[in-house]
Formats: sequence, structure tokens, C-alpha cells
Amino acid sequence: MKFNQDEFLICAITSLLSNSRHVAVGMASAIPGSASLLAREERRGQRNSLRVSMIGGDTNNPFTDGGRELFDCSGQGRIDTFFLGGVQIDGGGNVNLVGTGKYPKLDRRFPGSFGSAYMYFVIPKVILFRPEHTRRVFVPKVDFISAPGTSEEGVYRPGGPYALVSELCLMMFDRQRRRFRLKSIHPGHTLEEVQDNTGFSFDVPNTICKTTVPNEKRLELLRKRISPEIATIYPKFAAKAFKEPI
Amino acid sequence: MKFNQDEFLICAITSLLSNSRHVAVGMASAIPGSASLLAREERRGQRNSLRVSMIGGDTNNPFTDGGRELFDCSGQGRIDTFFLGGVQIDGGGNVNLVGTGKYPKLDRRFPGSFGSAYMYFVIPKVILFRPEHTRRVFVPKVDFISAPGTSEEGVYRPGGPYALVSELCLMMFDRQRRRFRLKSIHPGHTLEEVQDNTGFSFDVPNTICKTTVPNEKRLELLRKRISPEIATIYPKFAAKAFKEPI
Amino acid sequence: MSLLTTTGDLAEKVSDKAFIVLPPDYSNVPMALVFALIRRKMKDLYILFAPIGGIAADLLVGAGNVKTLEAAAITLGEAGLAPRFSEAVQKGTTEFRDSTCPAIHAGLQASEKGVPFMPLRGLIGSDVLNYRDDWKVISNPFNEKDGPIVLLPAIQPDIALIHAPVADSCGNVWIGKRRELMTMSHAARKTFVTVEKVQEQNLLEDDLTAAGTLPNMYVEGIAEAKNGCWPLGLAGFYQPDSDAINAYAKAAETDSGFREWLKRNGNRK
Amino acid sequence: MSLLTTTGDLAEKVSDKAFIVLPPDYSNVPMALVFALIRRKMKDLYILFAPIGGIAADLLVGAGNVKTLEAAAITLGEAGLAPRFSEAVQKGTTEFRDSTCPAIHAGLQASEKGVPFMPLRGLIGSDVLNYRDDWKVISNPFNEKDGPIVLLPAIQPDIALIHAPVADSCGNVWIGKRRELMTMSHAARKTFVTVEKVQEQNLLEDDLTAAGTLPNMYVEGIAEAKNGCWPLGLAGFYQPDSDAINAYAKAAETDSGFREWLKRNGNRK
Repeated sequence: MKFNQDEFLICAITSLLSNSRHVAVGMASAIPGSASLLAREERRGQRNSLRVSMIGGDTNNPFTDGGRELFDCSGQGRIDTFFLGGVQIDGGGNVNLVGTGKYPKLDRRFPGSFGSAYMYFVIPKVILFRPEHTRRVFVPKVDFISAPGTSEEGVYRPGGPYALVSELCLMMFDRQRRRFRLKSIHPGHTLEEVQDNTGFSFDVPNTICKTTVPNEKRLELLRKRISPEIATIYPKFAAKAFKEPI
Repeated sequence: MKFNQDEFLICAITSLLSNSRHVAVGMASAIPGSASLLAREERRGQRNSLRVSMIGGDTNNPFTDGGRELFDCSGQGRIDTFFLGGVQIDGGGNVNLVGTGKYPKLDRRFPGSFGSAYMYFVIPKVILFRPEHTRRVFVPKVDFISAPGTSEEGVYRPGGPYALVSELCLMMFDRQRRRFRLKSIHPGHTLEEVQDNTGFSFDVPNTICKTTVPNEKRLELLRKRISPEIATIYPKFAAKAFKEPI
Repeated sequence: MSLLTTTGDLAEKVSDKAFIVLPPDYSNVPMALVFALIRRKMKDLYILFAPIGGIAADLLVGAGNVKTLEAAAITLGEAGLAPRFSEAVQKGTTEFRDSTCPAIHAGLQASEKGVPFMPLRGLIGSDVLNYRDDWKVISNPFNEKDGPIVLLPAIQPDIALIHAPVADSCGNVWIGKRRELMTMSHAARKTFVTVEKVQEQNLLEDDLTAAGTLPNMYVEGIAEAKNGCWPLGLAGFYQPDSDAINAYAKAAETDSGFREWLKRNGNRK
Repeated sequence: MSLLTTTGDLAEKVSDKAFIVLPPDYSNVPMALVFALIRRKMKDLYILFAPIGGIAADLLVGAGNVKTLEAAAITLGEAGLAPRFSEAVQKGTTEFRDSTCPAIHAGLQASEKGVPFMPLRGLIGSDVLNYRDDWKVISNPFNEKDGPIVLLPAIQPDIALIHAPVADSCGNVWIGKRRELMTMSHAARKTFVTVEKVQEQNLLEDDLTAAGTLPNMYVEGIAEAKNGCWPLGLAGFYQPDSDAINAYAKAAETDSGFREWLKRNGNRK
């Protein structure tokens, strides 16, 4: 069964959610959102069911205490998985959502840090998702730390980076070593390609896996069940992502 | 026109509210509640209208943010007048709502401080209302300070005691001198009686007024308009208070 | 996995020594569940009222279930002082931690926000503060001239117990404007709820009901208990049974009267 | 004294240099009122978004009304970056105070509670914190070993501006589950509201609507503005007009395109 790039990335993220119990999805997160709904659908009726809370849109949005509730209930420890992107991400897991250049007179201004400066600290598993895998994005050191990847000892920090998903590969973050370790390379890509396009150094295991491709069952579930659900929040995205690839 | 003791006290308190803009009334406050509703009624349609917010019961209860909203909006400075009682009240304006004897093993335990330890600090005019005027209540020094009458310099304190209403008299609190000053004595009572029954010293002016008795218009408003309204929260009280005196 | 169960089963899930938070006396007190806890002969509970207790406090103290009570006040309202509570505190057999309403709200909000403490104005010079060795006074770090300010530690109960008019079969609970129930549930590790009835229609699907709904992510058990606040009331649904509360107040003046009352009334489900 | 007036009159009551808080971009932004402020050629406004801004921010910045913006982010969502905002910040003509969502919520809650500051976890090591000289780091007074914690000063806007589906003739406003509007209004000195319609029936009299109602004690002016969030949406009532937002995003890439767009669209009432 064929699949397109969006479907592949959705399924790759879905595989990262197998131990999650409550995933929250922020604004402008069509692919992580789809992946979370897919993971929930796959575990429906099972003992280890998955809760998915999405802000932006009313579907799957359980919050009734205003904009703060997502953050409050993250602070309470009720959410274990969240997603962050980044204009820049460096090898220490630092993310920059603010812009490039010297702050505050940036060369290029991006939207801002959103809730990252808090969520990255309190959510146990933060999955970094940034499709564009280039040296422009994956830099030696971010120009602005919206949220740091690790903290000094003594800083309250139950949370932090868990994995990094790009168009080329999947990396896991090693909190002890404070750096990423390559986990698997997506089909059609090579270690050299990953290394050439990554501006920071990372650990490479002796044997390198290929990222598993989506199986038929998962793809069907995604197209039939998840596509209409995600279309209520991201109509543009759903129209583009879930047509059969040529 | 005749009136009973409850009606007299209600009207005496009403007269104290002429410069208030927003009165809040706590739990178990039938007489202050009646006085506040009466003051509002008298100023209805006027430029200096009065807002009355009562917790306990749904009528005149505007709060929709839970139990904290009364305190939060007092902290915001939106409420200028509030009422407190006291198991004991002393000459420094300290109130005790907790009990008599040596804390924590009290001789007699009363309900507790409620919100007094906060409201007394942030509400500009707190009217102390305690009908029983005896040396048991008006003591030289309270056994437990639920809320202090005054604070040391530097303590954030826009609020504090404004007046004290008992079955015998009306006193005003002088914040400079940190003590009460007799304002008027209720009809049928004397300065000696007040002095004999007050355990703390207070200032006595050269000329002592009689507390004004309720006029006909006010009494009628009270009995016709306020009585049914207060009955929805304090049915027992209303049944007793608003019948013509024999 | 359904959250629906019985009041008795909810009571079974409460352990001795649990730290329980209960709603203010004027509405939503899960009295049927309180009676079930008394029947279980719970021991050494820590009971916090948010922020004022009444007959629930008096019953639990009278029945010997409580080690420590915390509240801004305990009163039977128009029925007078809470007799079992007063006696226990006078004798020193139950510890009572005197607090003040906004301090309890603020402490619960601290847990709701996942912060270790919350500042609060007022309090300075009050014996409430003087006897609370868990409260701290600091000078305002933003402005030393601003004077001292009190910091209250976060209050995190193990369990919030509440009664509400209705829940849906997904476990969402309609609390209307009783938002203190929401703060309690956000702050507590888990929440058990009794309700007048359970409906099929999802409360979150209609914006009108959603506005007053506690979402199921905070709720770990729901049981139907008709008239579940008796003898207290459920605002907007039924009034307190003031005859019953007055009768209680009179009976509970003595321990034997209290026992008698409990024998007659303690088996309501 | 009736609170009912017109959108233009509400705009007249806003002064230059006012500190205004606006709702998050996804709902309840009083765009008709924002257009009225632009027509008034306001100067030196301080605009805070609670916590994320979009087209309202871009319009106000582009029209030259803003001295300082504060938000956790400014974005046009699916329509991309906010072009006038980005250019102004890159050139340094508008000051932008980078914040983060929960810090804005917490700062507003501090004002809501009348406390001078609010603690918040996280933030340590973030450049958001490093560039905020108004935020303080202290060690937790309850437990030195607990490490540092950030204190955020209370945020007290002069005016909260919001749009809601309905108000009643007493001035109560139904906001449903958009509780950030309630926090904003509690925190601000006063609140002006535009609504789709005004109804006679008092919203506080029905428990179902009361649960989502901002009481009139916080409200100092109400005006009807049909479709008042356009081109943004009003959750549960109408969707954002994404064609219009996309067209704006394209036009606003240049200052002249922006002026042109504003001339065509800025007179909606």
C-alpha cells in the first residue's frame, strides 16, 4: 500500500506514543494531532487506552477552565506527552521559536515561544517535530533559547525532550548525555544525508535501523477514521494529506 | 410609626452606607444584608446607585467564579464595604471569631475566622456588627486575633474597621488614634450604660447624639420591599423581624 | 472502562489517613458518601473544607473518623454551633487547623497550577497566621518597601469528594457556577463524584453545559445518589432540610444523642 | 444607568497609551472594536494578548497604534507569519515583549487575586526569562533544596476588550467556556464588550447560562457588533473567514498593500 510523506510522518509519530497515557496537542499541529488521534484509535477499548486533548478547535478539546487549563493540568502532572516544533533546534535539545539573528533585532522574526518555556519543563515526553531537516534548522546552537533542552541540577524539571522526528530520521534524546542519538533513518535516506544536513553532533549506534513504514491496517484507520476527524480542525491539511499518493 | 429592635438596627446600618458604592454581605448576616438591600432600594435610579453582592443564596449573588471570587474581587478593590461580627471585639478593633480561652484548647470554641483575616485588610469600610453589648463581648483584649484592627506601618492595608454597631450605640473607628469614638447612643440608653457594658476604653465626644430613629418611609420600604427579598435567604429571620411590634 | 459505580464502592476506595477535601457547606456536599465513610469506620482522616464545613465535619468528628480538620470555620449555620466539633476541639481530641477562606482557595489554586506556593495579602498580625507554622512571611521581592507578604504552601488533597446535579456516561460532571468544585478537583490527585443522575448526552458537546462542566480527566469514579446532599441542599435543585439539621444540632449536643441520631439516619444511601 | 452603547463610543473611551488586553486569536477577539481603534488613530497603545495574537496585533502594529506588544506569540495561523508585526519587530519600530502562555495567564491571575506576583515553574534557562527584567528568580522559601523558581509580577491592564455571543440588558455577558475572558476582565480595571446581540433575559437567573457568565460588576460598556470578530471566528457561532485572512496575509506583505487592504476593509462596523 502506498503512502505519502505526511502519512509516513504521522505513523512514525504514532509509534512513539505507545507508552503514553495522555497526549496534549497544541495549536498548528496537524501531523502530531493526526498521530495522536491514530494512536488513540488503535488502542480504543484496550486497557492502556490513550487520552488525547487538543487545543484549537472544539473537537477533542476537553478544557473548560480557559486558556490556562492546558498549562495548569500539565503542571499537575496529568499530561505525559506533548509536541514542540522549532525555527531552530540544537544538539542540546534547545528549541528556538522566536527567530534568527541577534535578539531583539532579529534578522527574521517568527511567532514566539508559545508555551514551550513551561511545557518543556513539566511534560515528561516532549516530541520535537520539524520536517525540514537542514543545517538551517538543526544548528550547533540556537540563536534564542525559547526553552532549554536540559537544566542544571536543582532546577525543577520532570519534563524534557524525548524524541526528534524530521523528514530524514528519528532521533531519541539521551538526558544523561544531554544529546541526541540516532534511532532510525527513514526509507530512501542515508546516514551521510542525515549527517550532511545536521548542524550539531549526535550519537550514532553501531547498527542503524530503518524507520518502519506504515502497515496497511494503520493506513486504513488513518484515512478512514482519522482524516475526517482532523479535517474539522485542519481542513486544508486534511484535504492535502489524505489522498492516495500518485 | 413603631418599629422593633431588628428594624432599628437595620436602619442604623443603612445610614452608614450612604457613601458606599459596592457592599458585600457574607454568610449568616441577616441584619447587615437587610440594611444593604434597603440602602440600595433607597438609592435606586439615582446617580450614586449602590451595588449589593450577597453570598449565601442565589438572589443578589452575582459570583460565577466560585468561592474565591468574593475574595478576589475584594483584593481587586471592587468592594468598599463589608460586615464582620465577633465573639469578642476589643478597643483596638481586633476581632475574634474563633473562641474564648487559651488557644488552641479553648474554653469555648466558635466557628472560626471565615474570611476576616483577609477582608479586614482589603475592604476600606468594614462595619462591625454585634448586637450583644456586654463586657463579655467588648473586651480589653481579644483572646484570639482573627483579624487585627490596625497594622504596623508598611503592611499593605487599604482596609479596616469603619464603625461598630451594637444594641446600645454606634461608634466610629479612628484609624489615626487606633481606637473607637462614640458617635451616638440608641434611644432609651445612656452613656453610663454604654460605659458599664464596654470592657475597653473609647473616646467620648463633648456632645453625644441620639441615634436617629427610622422614619416612616424607610420602614415602609423595609417591610414591603426588603422583607420578601431577605426572606428568600433568611426565612426564619424575616418571619420574626418584620412583623409590626406590639 | 466505565467510571460508574456505587456510593459504597467509592467509599471503599478511600483509605484510612487519606487527605480529603470537601465542598463548602452551602451546596454540593456529598453527604451520602460521607455517611458511607462513617459506616466504613474510617480512621485518621485529614479533612479540609473549601473553605467552610458544617454537618459533614461534625458527623465525621463525632463518629471518630478524623485526625485533623482544616477549615476557615465549622458551623451549622442557622442551627448554631457544631456540637461534636466544638467539644472535640475544646477537649483537644481532634486537631483543628484554623485557616481563612481565601487562604484555602489560594492553597488549592497553587496545586491547581502546579506551583509550590501562592502569595496572599492580609493575614499579617492575625493569630490565624501566628499559629500556622506552615505559612511563611517574606518581604515582597519586587518591592521591599511594599512590606511583608504571606506565602501559603500548595494544598494537594489525595481526594476531592463532591456531589453534583448530573454527570454524563463519559464521566464529565456538570457543576454549574460552583467553580470551587473545579478548583478542588484540579488540585486533588483524584476526584470521586456522586450525582443526582447520570445522562447519556455528553455534557461537553453543548457549549451551554460545557461552560459548567468538570471534564472527566479529573474524575475517577461516579455514583448515583439521589438527594445525595441530604440533609444539606443542592443549590438550584433542593433546599437544605432545616428541620433535620435542627434535630441533628439538638441531638448532637451529647455523644449519646449523636450516636442515637446516627443510628437512625446513618444508613441512608 | 445603561451600559449599552455603540462600538464607536467604546473606542472613544480608550485613551492613547492605554494598556489593553485582548483575547487569544482563536475566538472572541473584538475585531470591530479594533477597527474602530484604528480609525481613531490611537497612539502608543500597550497591547497584551492573552496569550497569543494574530491579525488584530498585525493590524494595530501596521496602522501605527502600538508602542509595545506583549504576547507568547503573534501568528496568522494557517495563513502564516504576521507580516506587519514581523517587519516592525525586525526594524525595531515596535517593541515586542516575548512571553510564554502560562506566564501571561499567571500574571493576569495575580491581578485577579490582588496579589503582587505569582510563582511559576519552568522558565529557568530560557531566553524568554533572560530578557525579561521584570521577572524575578528566587529560591523557594519553603524548601531551599527545591531550587530556583520564577516570580512573575501581576499584570493589570487598564482595559480588557472582548467580544462575546450575547449580553443581557443588565450588562452580564455570556462567555461560555472561554474562561480566559473572565480572568482578563477580573484582572483589568475595566472591560468593554462587543456582542452579537443583547437579550432581555438576565443571564444570571438561569443556572445553565450563569455558569458561563461574566457578571456586570466587571463591565463598563457594551455594544452590539454583528459578526464582530470578522475576519476571525467566534467559536461555536461562526468560523474564521480564512479567505479574508489569507488575502490579508498577502496584502500586508508590503506597507502599501496593507494600507490598501485597510482602506477597503477598515470601515466595517
